[in-house]
Amino acid sequence: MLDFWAILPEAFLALSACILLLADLYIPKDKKAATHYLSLLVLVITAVLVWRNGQDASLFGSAFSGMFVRDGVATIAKFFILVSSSLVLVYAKPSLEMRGLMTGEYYLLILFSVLGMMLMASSGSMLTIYLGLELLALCSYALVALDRDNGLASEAAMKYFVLGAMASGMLLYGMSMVYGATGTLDLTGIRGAINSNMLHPTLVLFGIVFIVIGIAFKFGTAPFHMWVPDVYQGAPTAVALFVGSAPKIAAFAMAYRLLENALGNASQHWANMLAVLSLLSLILGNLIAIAQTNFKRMLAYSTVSHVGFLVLGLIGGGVVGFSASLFYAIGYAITAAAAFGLIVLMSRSGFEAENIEDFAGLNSRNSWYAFLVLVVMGSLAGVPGFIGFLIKLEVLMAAINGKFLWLALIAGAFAVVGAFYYLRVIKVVYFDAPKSDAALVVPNDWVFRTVLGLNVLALIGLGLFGGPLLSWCQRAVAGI
Amino acid sequence: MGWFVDWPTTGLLIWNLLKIVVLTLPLIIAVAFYSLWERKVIGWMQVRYGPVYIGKGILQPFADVFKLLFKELVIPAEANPWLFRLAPILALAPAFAAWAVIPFDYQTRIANLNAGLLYLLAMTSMGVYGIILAGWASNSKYAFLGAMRSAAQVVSYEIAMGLCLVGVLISAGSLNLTEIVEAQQGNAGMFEWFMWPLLPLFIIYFISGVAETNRAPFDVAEGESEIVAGFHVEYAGSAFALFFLAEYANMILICFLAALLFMGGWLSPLQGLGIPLLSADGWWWLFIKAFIFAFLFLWFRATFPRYRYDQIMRLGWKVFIPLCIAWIFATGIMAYAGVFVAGT
Amino acid sequence: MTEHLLSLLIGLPILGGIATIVLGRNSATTARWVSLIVALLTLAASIPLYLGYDAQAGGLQFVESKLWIDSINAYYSLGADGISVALIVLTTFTSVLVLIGAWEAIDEKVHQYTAAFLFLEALMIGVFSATDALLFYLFFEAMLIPMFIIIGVWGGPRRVYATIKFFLYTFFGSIFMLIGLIYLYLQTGTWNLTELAAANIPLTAQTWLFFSFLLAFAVKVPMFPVHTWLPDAHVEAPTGGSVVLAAIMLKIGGYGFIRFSLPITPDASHELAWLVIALSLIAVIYIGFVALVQEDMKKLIAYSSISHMGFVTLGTFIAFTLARESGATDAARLGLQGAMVQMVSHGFISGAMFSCVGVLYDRVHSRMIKDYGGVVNTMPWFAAFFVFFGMANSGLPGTSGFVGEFMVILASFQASPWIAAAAAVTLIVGAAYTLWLVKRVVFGEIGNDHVRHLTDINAREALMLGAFAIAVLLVGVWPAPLTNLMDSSINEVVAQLLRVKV
Amino acid sequence: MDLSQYLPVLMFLGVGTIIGIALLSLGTILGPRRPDAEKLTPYECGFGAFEDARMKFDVRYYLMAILFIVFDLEIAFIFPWAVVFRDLGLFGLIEMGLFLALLVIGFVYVWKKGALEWE
Amino acid sequence: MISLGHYLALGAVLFCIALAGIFINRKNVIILLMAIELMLLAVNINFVAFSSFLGDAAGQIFVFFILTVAAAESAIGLAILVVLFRNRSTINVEELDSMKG
Repeated sequence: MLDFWAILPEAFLALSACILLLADLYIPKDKKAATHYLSLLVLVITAVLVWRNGQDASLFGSAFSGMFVRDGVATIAKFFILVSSSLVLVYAKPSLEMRGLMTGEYYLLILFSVLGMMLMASSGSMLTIYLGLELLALCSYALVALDRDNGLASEAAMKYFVLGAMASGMLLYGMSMVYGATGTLDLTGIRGAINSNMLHPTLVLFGIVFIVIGIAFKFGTAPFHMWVPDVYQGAPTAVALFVGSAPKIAAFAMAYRLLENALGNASQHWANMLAVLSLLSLILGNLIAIAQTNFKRMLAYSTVSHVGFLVLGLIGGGVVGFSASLFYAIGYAITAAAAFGLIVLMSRSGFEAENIEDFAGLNSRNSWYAFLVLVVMGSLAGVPGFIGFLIKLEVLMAAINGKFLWLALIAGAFAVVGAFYYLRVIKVVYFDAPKSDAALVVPNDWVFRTVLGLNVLALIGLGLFGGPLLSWCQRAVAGI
Repeated sequence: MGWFVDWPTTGLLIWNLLKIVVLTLPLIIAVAFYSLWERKVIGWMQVRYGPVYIGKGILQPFADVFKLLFKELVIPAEANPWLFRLAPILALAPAFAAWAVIPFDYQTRIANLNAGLLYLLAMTSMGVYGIILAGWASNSKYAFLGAMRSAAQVVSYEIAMGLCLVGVLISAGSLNLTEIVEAQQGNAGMFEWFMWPLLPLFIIYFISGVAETNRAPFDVAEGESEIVAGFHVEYAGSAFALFFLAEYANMILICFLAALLFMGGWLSPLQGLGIPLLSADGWWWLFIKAFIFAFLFLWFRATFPRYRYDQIMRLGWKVFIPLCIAWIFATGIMAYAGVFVAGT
Repeated sequence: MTEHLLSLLIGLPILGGIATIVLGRNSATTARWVSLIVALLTLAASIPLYLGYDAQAGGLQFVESKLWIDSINAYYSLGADGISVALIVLTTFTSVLVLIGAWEAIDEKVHQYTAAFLFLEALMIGVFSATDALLFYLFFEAMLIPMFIIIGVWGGPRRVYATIKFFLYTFFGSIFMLIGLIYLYLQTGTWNLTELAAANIPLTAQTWLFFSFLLAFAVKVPMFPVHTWLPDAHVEAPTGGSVVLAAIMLKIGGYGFIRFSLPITPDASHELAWLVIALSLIAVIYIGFVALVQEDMKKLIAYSSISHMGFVTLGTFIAFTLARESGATDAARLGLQGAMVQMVSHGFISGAMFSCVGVLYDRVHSRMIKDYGGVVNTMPWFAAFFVFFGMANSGLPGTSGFVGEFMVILASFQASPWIAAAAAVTLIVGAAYTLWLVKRVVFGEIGNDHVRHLTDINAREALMLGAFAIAVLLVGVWPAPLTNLMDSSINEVVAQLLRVKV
Repeated sequence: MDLSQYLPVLMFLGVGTIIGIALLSLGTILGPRRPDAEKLTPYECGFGAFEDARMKFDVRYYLMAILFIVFDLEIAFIFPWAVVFRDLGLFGLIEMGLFLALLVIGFVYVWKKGALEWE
Repeated sequence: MISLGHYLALGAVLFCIALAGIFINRKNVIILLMAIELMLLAVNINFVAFSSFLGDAAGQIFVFFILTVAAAESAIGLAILVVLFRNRSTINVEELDSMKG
């Protein structure tokens, strides 16, 4: 029965998603808002359950013969996956309504991918990692292709699918190697096996290479980032919004489970590989982002560079490193959600605010929303005072702590390059003249506007008072 | 040969080959006579004679065989010649190979696989490749359309069939066909057979089998009056003969399987009752049972009008599959509750 | 009250800025008044800071400390020594004048403009009062955003180029300081500046740290090779932006040297003092000559700022040569004091100069020297102020400009007459470009129609320029309150730079 | 595991193939070969083919294929369960109940969405 | 006797073929889908081989799950393919380049 309590949030989510799946069939097309609010409710209740479930550290441990892990990292990762997914739902609604995509499928796919992410975050075995990952990935592929009449979306979905499936293939290949070398799928078992007597170092090394590649694909680090820009650009905003936020936390959780829980004793092998990936992401992401005129595409390349930063923490390793990465993933997910919220804000029916120029003169039209853009961009750029700074600080610290000073220096330099294209957005918003005199049409949805405002203010709030969150991350990783 | 395999192995190979030939030849002959019997039965049911001329009709199938062999093997100009030739082989080989695991008795069989049922499922599924390939390689609209329909129909009913097998598996607790039959042993005669607790599954299984083999009344894919001959419209001569052979071999296979899985195979309907002679198990029981099923195939053809394609699909998806799922669950509960003894 | 005075000084403008944005959304007048009142209140609040600072006791006063991010041991800790107090008062004072100066000049999005200045003020006060390296960095960087907006929105034609350049230069410089600070933290486990100053660091590490600090602050000051953002930023910034930039933000660079380079990496600073001194001299002389050929008033003043800031860095680093090599701690103290006085004084003078240009620009909408000439005929009062500030800028005795430069030259003379001689060149060059500027703009024939129709300064402008003038005069003739204020703090700095901590 | 049992299976497959090839060859050898243009055109109802027969076909076939893949795989999961059903006891029954319930939910969804409608 | 190495080599070869299929193929998306399936099969061979040689059933269970997921994956892949073809009337890999930068 203890096992069941451990998966209570997941069980609840799964059950509700199934019920919603059936209920949605009977909700008429013009009343899909009901599905929206129900899904939101489900996410919120699940978040509460996760929260409660993670309160008592004495209950931490594994369930279902080690397949499922209940610990601090799982709790915090799941909690923020749920939080950012809830944000996503709120932001998605106006966008979906505008595009006529308000279908139950969107919500169900989101719910199921959230379930997949939660499973990833809590997995204690390579099997559960894989299942969670695929649940997430398959739902994401379908989500990207949600707008069936959009050629770009289906093209993006195809690319995402092919590359994503290949990535999981690679990951699996690596897993098979590790399995062969250690004789177990259980993560702690693997760690023990690698620790005690490395019977087949070559096999493990091979496995690590492929596992790292698989993780890199899921994160979208260069040079495995090819899907990121296309998906961001091609997918409906409501979907790009999702793909760009919560899965980063899940990807971190996966990396943590695999690299730390399982391969923690072989860190000298993967740290160097990750360092190369991080370096490439920082360079490529930032440089290519400069050339973008499409806002979503720019965000995509900026994601690549942010992932480069996130990986810095993994490279650093240990409690410091992983907590920094976790912190980064959370901070970034919240920021990215807000960034996409801005796109939704600027779009109106028949017009997607995709190009950076579409933001021109926003300050003259509505200074509050201009301020929101300012904060989000400032946070992405890593200006102190915003969460973007604190998370960068942590990962840089982790990298230096892990004797990767050179990488930290390069990362620092590229943070400046990154600042350039974020500044360009601020420039467009504040310095340029508006393209038309028409008043700004913002979605007439007070929930959306309020949540977006709060989300953005949270970027400042966390930037100034992010200490508790950071400590939470550290306690979680340290297992206290 | 000695350098390649040692002599005992060679001996084994020859012995196996012999067994296969001993099974295959009667099978081909059975097919021949099954087709003759089909025409006769349908003739009688429709109050006419059927074939009567060559050897009073008895030798008709042989005449047919020779006719087909001596006919020209037309390969349409637009077709992919090699795929076109490959398709009938792909249809035939699995239809024959499936017989490898069919037991005729406690001991008599070619291979005793633990995963026999899985193997059978694999082999019967392979048939779809032959169909699709034939339709594609012919490069003819009718063939293509027929192949699509046929494939969709076959796979749809395969799900139902698979689900039916689950019921058998719950009851038998084994994938080995011999063990499945042995699980139906008991003292209550034919009431030990799985067909009673699994009656809905049994019926669905057999009907699905009919649909699987594209037989009437589910023969829209090759219905002569609608789509001329479906996927093998372009095939003539010996190539057509191969498809024909495959289809009838499959039909007989279905009959045997139905008998083995649901009706106790070679077990006597009066087993355990101690009646001399009649209570003895033996291959003849299996053949009698299979014979009944084979007759049903023909009876259906003579009796039922052809289903429409949408009706076929609806029956498969909307009737059979839900029924199967429900009954599997019921079977599970019954087995758990001890209504019947699951496993050996 | 006094224990939270610094927080009050930081918080007041921030809240005031928010209030300005909210209240002044629809009415420019409201925005102006609200912001002015807030700025005045802040100025008023800084008076107890000045009066309450016990210059005799020295050291950090008004200390506040509160755990901020516990897992990395960062504190929200504030404190002010004499140097900070002087610079904070300079900030609050200048902010009021800037808001007065912008009263009419800015008529678009006034509430945003004034609020941006209030935010800027708060952040600058934060920089001067932070005693936690991370907090310092936070204020130091966050300052960029309001300035970025101010230049970009209300600036001149090439504002976008200028403001992005400004932002990226500073950002680039400071990111390495951040990495240096992280390294320090990982070594010592603290962000506290006092504790960092006490920590022992090997020379190699010190050298690297020194360079990371140098890069950050050299950009900010700005020093010779990394100064190119400044003329652009100054030229394109609105008057208020230029004033704050020149008067206060440049000082943050000098302040940073004193807070970071000197106490934390004294040995490396000593080793590399020659580099800074050389760069300072280049700035003083070469940039002085560059200023000479400028056609644009703002550019000229911008280059003059660079040149004058060269004295600050010179005075700061000459102290090493003096104190460590010749043992002349008094001279070192003199050099540092000169540098500090120069900072404050330059704050007033450059602020005033830019304000003067602003006054002209508001009327003629040109910054080119050739568009003026004979302004004295139509604007006698203005001309008087302008001449006076010009004198101060060229270091006329009796003005504040003289005091700082004189002290620095005097100190460097003890280190090396050659350095002193080189620095003294500025007295000539500075006089040359400033007076030539004054001559071309103010005196002579009335250049053109614009000038003919000029009206003299109004009461508001007079108030602004008058306040600057009084400050300049006050520091010039009676610098004692300022020097006394900073005396003991400078002694501490000297003590810190003498400490060998390898 | 007795892999030797698979040898005859393999051989049977071979024999099946050989029979196929043999019959085809026999037909080719024995049968006449008199091709002409009309004979080699694909079958149509009395007129020449307009176009290549490899045309687009109804998307529902794809749908069928997709549904088949999914459902068939579910069966693959149920098989092992069914075989060891007795050993699992109540736990197994509940597990499979859940599994089937999920399957049914999917099925209902597909049904309601009209994916099973042919006409 | 067939050793573990043989199986692993087979897996590796299949895996490489799949990778080549993904990267070299410039024509048909369906080939990509098949390559992906092949890749998973390679993994399965590895798992089964290891599982058998280690005498640990977990690997084979994993294979079961991989098979299922692979099926779901190809179902989704096919669905996307259909949508793609409907929108673009092509499944040529080289023509899927409408987004650049």
